[in-house]
Amino acid sequence: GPKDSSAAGGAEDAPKKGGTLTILNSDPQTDFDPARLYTSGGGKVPTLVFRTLTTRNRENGAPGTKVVPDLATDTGRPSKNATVWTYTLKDGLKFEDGSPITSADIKYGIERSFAAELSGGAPYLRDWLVGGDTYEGPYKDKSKDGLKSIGTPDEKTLVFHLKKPEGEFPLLATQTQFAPVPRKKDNGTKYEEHPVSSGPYKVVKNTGDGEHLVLTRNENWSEKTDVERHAYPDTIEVKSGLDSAVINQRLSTGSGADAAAITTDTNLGPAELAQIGNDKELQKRVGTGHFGYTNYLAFNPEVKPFDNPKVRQAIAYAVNRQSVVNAAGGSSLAEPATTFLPNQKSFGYTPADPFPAGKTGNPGKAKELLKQAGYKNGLSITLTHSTAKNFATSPDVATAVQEALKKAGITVKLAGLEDNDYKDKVHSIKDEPGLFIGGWGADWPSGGPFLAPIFDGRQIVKDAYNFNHAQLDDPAVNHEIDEINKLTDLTAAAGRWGALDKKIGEKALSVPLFHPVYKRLYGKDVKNIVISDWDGVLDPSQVAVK
Amino acid sequence: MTGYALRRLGGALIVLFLLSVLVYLLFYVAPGDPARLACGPRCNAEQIRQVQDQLGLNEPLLTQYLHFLQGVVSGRDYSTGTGVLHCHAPCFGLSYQNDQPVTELLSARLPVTASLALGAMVLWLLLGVGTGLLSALRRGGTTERVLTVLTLTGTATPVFITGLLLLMIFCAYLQWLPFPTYVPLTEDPEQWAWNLLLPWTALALLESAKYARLTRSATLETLAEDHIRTFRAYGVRERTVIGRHALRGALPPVIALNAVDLGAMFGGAMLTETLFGLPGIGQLLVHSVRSVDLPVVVGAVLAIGAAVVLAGAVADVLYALADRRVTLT
Amino acid sequence: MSDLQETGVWRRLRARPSAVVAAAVLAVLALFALGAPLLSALEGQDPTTYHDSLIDSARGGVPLGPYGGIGADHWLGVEPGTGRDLFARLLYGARISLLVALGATVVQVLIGVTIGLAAGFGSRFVDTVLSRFTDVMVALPMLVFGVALTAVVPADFPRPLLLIIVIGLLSWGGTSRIVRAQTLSLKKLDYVAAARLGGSRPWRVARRELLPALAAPVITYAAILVPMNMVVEASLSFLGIGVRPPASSWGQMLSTATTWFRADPTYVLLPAACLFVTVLAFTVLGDALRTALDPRERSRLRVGTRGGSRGAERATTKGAAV
Amino acid sequence: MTAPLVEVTDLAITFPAGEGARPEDAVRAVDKLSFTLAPGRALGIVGESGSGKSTVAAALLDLHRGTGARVGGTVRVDGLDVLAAPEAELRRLRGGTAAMIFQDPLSSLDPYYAIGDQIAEVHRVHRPDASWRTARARAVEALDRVGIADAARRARSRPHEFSGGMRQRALIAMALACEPRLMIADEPTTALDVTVQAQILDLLHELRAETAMGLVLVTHDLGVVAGSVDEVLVMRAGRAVEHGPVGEVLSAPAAPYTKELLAAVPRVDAVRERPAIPAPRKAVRPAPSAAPAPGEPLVEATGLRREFGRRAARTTAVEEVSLTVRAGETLGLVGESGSGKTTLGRMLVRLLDPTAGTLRYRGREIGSLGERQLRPLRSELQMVFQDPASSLNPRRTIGESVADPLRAAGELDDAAIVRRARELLERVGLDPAWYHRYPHEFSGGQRQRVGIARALAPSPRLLVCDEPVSALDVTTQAQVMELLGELRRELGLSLVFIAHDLAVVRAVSDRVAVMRAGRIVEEGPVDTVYDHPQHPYTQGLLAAVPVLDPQVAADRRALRAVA
Ligand SMILES: Nc1ncnc2c1ncn2[C@@H]1O[C@H](COP(=O)(O)OP(=O)(O)OP(=O)(O)O)[C@@H](O)[C@H]1O
Ligand SMILES: Nc1ncnc2c1ncn2[C@@H]1O[C@H](COP(=O)(O)OP(=O)(O)OP(=O)(O)O)[C@@H](O)[C@H]1O
Ligand SMILES: [Mg+2]
Ligand SMILES: [Mg+2]
Repeated sequence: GPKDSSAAGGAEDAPKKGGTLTILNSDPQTDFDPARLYTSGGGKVPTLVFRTLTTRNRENGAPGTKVVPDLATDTGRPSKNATVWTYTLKDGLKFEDGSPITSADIKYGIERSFAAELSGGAPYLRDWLVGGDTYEGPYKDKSKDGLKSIGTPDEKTLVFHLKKPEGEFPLLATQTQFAPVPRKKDNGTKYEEHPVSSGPYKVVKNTGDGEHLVLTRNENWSEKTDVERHAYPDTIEVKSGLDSAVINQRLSTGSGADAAAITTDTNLGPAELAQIGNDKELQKRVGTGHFGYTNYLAFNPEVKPFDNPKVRQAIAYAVNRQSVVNAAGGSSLAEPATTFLPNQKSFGYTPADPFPAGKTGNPGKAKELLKQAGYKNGLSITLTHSTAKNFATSPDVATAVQEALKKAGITVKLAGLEDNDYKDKVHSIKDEPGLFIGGWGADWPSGGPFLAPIFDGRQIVKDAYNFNHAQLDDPAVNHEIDEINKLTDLTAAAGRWGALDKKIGEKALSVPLFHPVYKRLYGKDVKNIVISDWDGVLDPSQVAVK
Repeated sequence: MTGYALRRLGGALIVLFLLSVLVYLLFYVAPGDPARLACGPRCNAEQIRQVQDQLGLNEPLLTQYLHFLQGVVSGRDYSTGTGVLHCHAPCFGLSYQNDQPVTELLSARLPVTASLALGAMVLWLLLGVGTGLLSALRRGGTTERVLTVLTLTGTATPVFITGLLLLMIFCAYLQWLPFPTYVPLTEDPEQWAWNLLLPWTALALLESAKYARLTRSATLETLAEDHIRTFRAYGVRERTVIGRHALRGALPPVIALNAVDLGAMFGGAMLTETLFGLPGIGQLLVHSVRSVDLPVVVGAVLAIGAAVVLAGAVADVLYALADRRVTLT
Repeated sequence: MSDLQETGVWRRLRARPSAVVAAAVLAVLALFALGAPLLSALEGQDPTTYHDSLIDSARGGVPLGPYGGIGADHWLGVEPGTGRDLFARLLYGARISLLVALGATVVQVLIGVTIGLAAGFGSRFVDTVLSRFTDVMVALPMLVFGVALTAVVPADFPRPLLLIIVIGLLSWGGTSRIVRAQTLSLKKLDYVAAARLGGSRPWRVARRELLPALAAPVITYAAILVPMNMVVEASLSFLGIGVRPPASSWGQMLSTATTWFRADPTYVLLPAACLFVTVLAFTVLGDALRTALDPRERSRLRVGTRGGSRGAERATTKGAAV
Repeated sequence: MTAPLVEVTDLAITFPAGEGARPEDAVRAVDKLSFTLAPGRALGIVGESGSGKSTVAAALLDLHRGTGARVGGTVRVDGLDVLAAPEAELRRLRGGTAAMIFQDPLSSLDPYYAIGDQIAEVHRVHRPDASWRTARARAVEALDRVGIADAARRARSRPHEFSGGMRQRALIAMALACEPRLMIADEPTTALDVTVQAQILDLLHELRAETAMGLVLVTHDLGVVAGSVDEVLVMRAGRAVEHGPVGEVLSAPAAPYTKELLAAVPRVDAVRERPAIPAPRKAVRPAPSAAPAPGEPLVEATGLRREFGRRAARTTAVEEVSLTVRAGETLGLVGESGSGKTTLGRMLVRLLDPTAGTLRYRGREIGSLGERQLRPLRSELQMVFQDPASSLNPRRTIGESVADPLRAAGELDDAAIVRRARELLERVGLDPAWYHRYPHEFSGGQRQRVGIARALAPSPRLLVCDEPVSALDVTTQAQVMELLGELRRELGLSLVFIAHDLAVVRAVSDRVAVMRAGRIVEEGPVDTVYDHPQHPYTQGLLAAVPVLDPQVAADRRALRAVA
C-alpha cells in the first residue's frame, strides 16, 4: 500500500547548487505549449518552465498529494457555494525577459487553451467555466473581454466563475493551462518552440521536435516567490527518444554524464527488477512512486451475457489477481486492487472487497453463480484488449484473466486490437464490446476525477469518447457526486468518495485488477530524490547533482 | 545516359506519386482519428469537429489529396492562430500532432538515418562480402564454418537483442564506447563515427549473413565457368581467381540486394534507431503511424521511396558498369 | 525439368552427408511442431497454464530455481512473469514460426522470381513498369501496411495466414531485384539466344534456361529469408499483428525475452537456439541443393587446388558443406 | 639430345561417374599414353573427336587436379613431376614454364574484364616486378603480334566485343605474353581464316626457332599438322594408334585409322559433282507453310548494316551487305576473322537487329519484326553457333537441349520427342545414350555436334552454320557434311555455311561469298570463285590454304618469311 511509498533520498550530504542534470527519457517533449499539455499538475519537465496558480506539494509520500500555492498567494478563495474562486498573485513575479507576470497573462494562457489550434488539454475548464462550452479561444474571438467568466479586476487578481460548485478547483489550477502566457509573445502553434518561462529554467535549445532540450537558469526567477522548486543544477539537459531498456542500463552504469542522470518517464521493468534484486548498490538507487491508477475489467451491461449481474459477479470471483499482478510485473510493480479508487488516502481509499476472491480467485463460487445465471455448462465470452505493450492493457494481463476464467468454466476468446482501434471501440457507445480491459488514472489525487467520468450518468458521451463504460445513470450516484463537489474541505470529500466507490463497487460494473507501482532508477551522483505520490514522477525540480 | 537519367526521373516521380496515393488510401482504412488524437481523449464532438476543420480533415479524401499535391507543387499557407505560416514548395504539409512542417521534421532526421544506413552498409558489405569470399576460398574448412556460424547468428538474432548485447558489453561493461548519441558529421566527424559504431555493427551483423551467403554461392557458381579455368591454368593464385574473377560474377545479385536493403534501411531501421537513441526517420515513422499523423507518414514514406528509387538507379548503373553486356534501360 | 533430371538432383543431394543431416534436423523440427500436443503431454504440461507458485513475484516474476526453473516437471523451465511451461511453448511456437516463415518465404520467392524474371527478361517497357512497381513495394513500410491491413481484415481471420500475407506480400523486393539483376546478365548468353531460336516463348525460355541458373542465388537467399521472416514476425507482434496471445511463436518469445537475458538467460537462449538451428539447417540444405542443381560442380569447379592428383580418388563430395 | 621438356609415361585418365551414379558410367578418356618432347620441337596430336586429345593437353598442367578425374602414370614437364607437384610449384609451371591455349576461346575469357587487362594480369603473375603499365604494354604488343588490328584500342574491349577468331587470338596472345618454354595449343586456329592461321602458325614457328620453345599442338586439321610440327601422335579412343615424324606419318601411314583420316581430308582444288538443287524427297513434319519451290529466293538481304557501341566506341561490323539465299541452296561464307560473318549470320536468323537495310524471308520483310511476330517463323530459321560451349546451357542435359525446340513446338508427345532427339544425336555421330550427359562432359567436337543436332530439331528451312565443323576431325567432318547434304535433299534445307576451311566450303557450297571488313568483296558460284578468284583478298586466301605435304608447307613458310 501507500506505506512503502518512499524514496531512498539519494546521496547523503546536503544538496548544493551547480552542475548539469541529465534527463534520459523515452518520449520526446513534442508538446511544449502549456495549452496543449495534458499533465497531472504540470509535472515532469514543463514544471521547470511553467509556474501555475497552484501546484502540487513537492514531498515524498502522502504529503506529496497536497495542493499548495505557486504563483498565487494561497490555493484559492472560494465563494460560499464554491462557484466563484478568487486568486491573488504574489509580488515580484517575472517572466524570463524580466517583464512582470500579471493576472491578464494567466487569463490569456487559459483562453488560448480553448483554441482549436492548441487543443489537447484536459476538459475541465470547458466544462466548469461559465461560457466555456461555447468559447473558441482568443484567435477566433477578438472581443476585448475574452472569456468573461475569468475576471481580472486588477493586475494581481483573478476571479473564476464556475457553472456549479467545484470544491476541487485548486487542484485544477495546478494544470499548465494556468501558466501565464504574454499575449505579445504568443505566436500560436509555434509558441512551443520557445515558450516564455515563468519558472526557474528557460529553454535555450529545443531540437528534433522536443527530442533534445537544454534548459538553463532563468535569471528572472526568484527563489523567494517559489518555495516548491529548488533549481539546484545550473543546466538541465533532456535527451529523449531512447529505448527504456537502454535508459535503465545507462542509469545503472552511470558512466560520464549519466552519473548525474534521472528519468522522468521510464520505470523499471520486471526483468530489470529481477536483476537489481541481487545488487545492493543498485537497490539503493531505486525510488518508488505511485500514480493513482487502476486497471480493471470493464463490462458493458448492454451486451449479453453481461446484462446479468450474476455473470459479472462470477467473473469478479473467478479472477486470479495473483497471476494478473505477475503478468503486470510482479508484486513490486503492481498491487492487487479490489476497489476502483486507487489505494491512497488522498483518493478517499476505503478498503472494500465486494466479491472476495482471495489471492488466486474463487472458481467454485464463480461456477455456482454461473449455474444460477443459467450457464450450467460454462460460458464463452470475448475479452477485448489493446495490443500495445503497456501495463494498463497489456496482452499479458488479458491472458492471465483468460487462464483464470478457464478454471471457472468460462472460455475466453481474446480480441487484441491495435491501440487506436481499441480506443475508438471501447470508448464508443455504439461499438463498445461487452468485456474489455481498461485503465483509468486521475488528473489529480482525488476521487472526483476518478469516479465522475466513469460513473456519472451525465457524463455519458454519445458522439465522442465515452468513459462511462457501463452507461450507469443512477440518480443517487449523480446526486452524491454533485454533493461532494460542493465540499471545499478535501479531506471530508475524500471520505465521501470512498463511500461512493464502495457503493458503486457492489454493482459489479467493473472488476478492479491492480494498481501499478512505479520503480525508478536514478544516477549515482543524484541527490535529493523526491518521487511524487501525485503522479509517480521523479521530480526534476528537486534534484541536485552536487 | 541523359535519356536514362530522364527516364529514371520520370519513373521516380511516378513511384512517389503512387506511394502517396497508396498511403492516403491506407490511411483511410487505418483505425484512429488524427483530430481526436490531437484534441485529446476527452474532447467533445464539437471540439473534434473544430480540430478537424483546422486540419482540413472534413473534406473528402480526394480534395485532401489534391490540396496535398498543390502544396507539393506550389506551397501552402497554414494558420498558426496568431499569424500565417507559409510552407514553401515542396510542402508536404504540417504534422497533425505538433504543427511542424513535415519537410523540417524530415530534413532534421534525414542526416541521422543516412549516416546510420550508409555506414552500416559499408560495414555489412565489408563483413558480408568478405566473409562470403573467404568462405568460398576456404570451402569446407574451419574458417568457413566459424564465419558462417557467426554471420548466421547475426541474422537469426533480432537487432534488439544484438544491439542491447553490444551496448551492455561495450558501453556498460567494458565502457570502451559511450552510449550512442547522434553527433552530426559536420560538427565532429570523429565523434560521429565513434557514436555510430555500435548501431552500424548491430545492423551489419543482422544483414551481413545474406551478403555472405549470396556472395559465396554466386562466387562458387562463377567458379564453375570456363573462364576461371583459364586463370587457374595460368598459375593465378586461388585468392586472386576468387577475389577478382569469381567475385565479379557475384556482384549483380549483391548490388541488387544492397539497393533494396539500403532503401529499406531508410524506413526500416526503427528498432535500431530507438534502441540506440538515434532520432531518425524510422522512429519518426513509427511514431506518426501510431498517432495517425498522415502528413508525416506521407513525407516519411516519400523520403524512403526516394531513397529506394535512387539506390535502385545507382544499382542499375553499377551493374551496367560491372557487366558491360548489360545495357541501361 | 524432366523427372530424370530431378532424380539426378535427388541422387546428388542424397550423396551429401551434410544435406542429409540438415534435412533430418528440419524433419525433427517439423515433427516436434506437429507432435507438439503429444510431446507436451508426455512432459505433462501445456503451453498456457499459469504457474504462479514457480515464480518470484516480488522480483519481477523471475522463475524460482536455477536456469529458469529447469526441472523434472518443466524440462526447459518456465516463463518469467507467468510460469508457463517453456518446453510446451517452444513446441507450439515451432508450429507458427515454421508455418509463417516458410509460407512467407514461398510467397516471397514466387512473387519475387516471377516479377524479377519478367522485369529482367521482358521488354524495356515491362521492365520499367515492374521495376517501378517493385520500388513502390520496397518503399512501403510494413508498419503502415500492417496496421492498415489489420483494420480491414476481420478479427477472426486466421492469424498465421495474415502474417504470411503481410510478410510475403511486402518483402519480395529483394528476391525480385536479385533475380532481375541476374537475368539481365544471363539473357545475353548464347544458350538463351539458342532457345529463342528454338521457337520457345519467352516464358518458356525463362523457365527452362534462366531459372536453373537463377536457382543458386534464389535458393541461397530463400534459405536466409526463412529466419529473417521469423524475426520479422517477432517485430510484427510488437505492432499487434503478430501471433495472438496466448499462442506463442519463437519470434514472439524472443522479443518478450529480450530484457530478460541477464536475469533469466535460459529464457532468451531457448528460442534463440531454436531459431539458430533452423537457420543453420536451412542454410546447409540450401547450399547442398544449390550444389546438387549445378551439374558442373563435380568437375572443373575446383581445378587446380590443393594436393596432387595422382592415383588419388579425391573426395570432392565434402566440398561445399556449410 | 638435351633433356626432354615433356615426358609422359603411361598416362591414363578416367572421369568417374557422377555422384551417386552407376560406376560403369565412368569414362576412360586416355589410356596408356606415352610420349616425349624436346625443347624447340613440336608435337602434333591429331585424332578423332572425343579421342582424349584435350584431356591429355590438360594433364600436362595437371588441370584435372581436384576435379574428381582419376589420373594415372607420370607427367614431367621441365623436370617437374607435375602430378605430384606441390601447389606453389604447379603455379609456377602453369603459365610460367608452360602456357595453354584452350579449345573454347569464346568462353575462356573473363567476360567482365577488358582483354588487355586479362593478358596483363596473367603476365604479371609470373613477372611480379612488372608494373601494370608495362604489363599492359606487353599485352598490347602480344595482341598486335597475333594480328589484332588497332591493338591498343582493342585491348580495352571486353570479350563479347570480339569476334570468335579475335578471341581465339587473344588467348594465343595471353600465352605469348607469358613467354613460356612450352606451349600447349588445343585447336588454336579453329576459328581463324587461312591467312591469319598461317600468320599464327608462322609466329609459333618463329618462337620455336628463336627461344627453343616446345610446342604441343592439338588439332584435327592435318594440313596444319603438316606445316607446323615435327612429330605426330594419332589418337583414337584414348590410345595412341600411331606416333612418328610428321613426314612419315602423313606420307606413309601405318595404322589403318591414319589412312582413313588422310583419305577423308577434303581438298580445296577438288571439283565436286554438283547436282541441280534437289526437290525435297519427303516432308518429315507437316510444314507450317508450304515448302518453297527449289530455287525460289528464300532470304534476301539488301543493304544490311550493323553497328555496335555508341559514339566513340562505335564499330561497324557489317556494312551494306546484300545477298540472296535460294531455297535448297548452300551459300558458303568465308572471310577474314572479324569481318562480320557471325554478325551477318545472326542477323539472317534475326538474333540481331539490323541497324539498317532490309531483310526479306520468302518475300516478307522480317528485318524489323518484333519478337512476337517473329515467333511463328523462328523454327524455320536456325543457327549453329560458332562457340558450342557457350551455346549449350551448362545446367541442362544435352538431350533436353536438343529436345527443347520439339517441346516448344508442342506437336509431339513426350516419348516421341525423346525418340526424335536421340535420333538426331545419333545422326550427328553421338551415342544416343549420352542424352542425359551435361555439356561439360563432352569434348569440343562433340559439343559442336550437339549444337547441330539442336539446330536441326525444328526442321528449319534456313540453317546458318557458323563454323559447324571447325572442331571436328576430318572423318567426323565428312560425316556431318554428309548429314547436311542429306537433309538438304530431304527437306530442301537452305544453308549458309560460314567456315574458314576453304576446302570444306567448296565441298558443300553452291555459291560462295567472301567477306572482308564487313563487306562482301566477291560472290559467285563456288567453282568460279575458287578457280578464278577476282578479288586480291580471295586470291590471297586461296594461296594460304595449308597443304598436306610438310615439305611444301615449309617452302611456303620460307616464301612468306621473305615477303
Ligand atoms: N568432365 C568429363 N566428364 C565425363 N567425360 C568427359 C569429361 N570431359 C571429357 N569427357 C569425355 O572424354 C572423352 C575425351 O574428351 P576430350 O575433350 O579429351 O576429346 P578431344 O580429343 O579433345 O575431342 P575434340 O577434338 O572433339 O575436342 C570424350 O569422350 C568426352 O566425352
Ligand atoms: N557485341 C559487340 N560489341 C562490339 N563489337 C562487336 C560486337 N560483336 C562483334 N563486334 C565486332 O564486330 C566485328 C565483326 O564480328 P563478327 O563476330 O561478326 O566476326 P566474324 O566474321 O564472325 O569473325 P570470326 O571469324 O573471327 O568469328 C568484329 O570487329 C567485332 O569486334
Ligand atoms: Mg578437344
Ligand atoms: Mg564469328
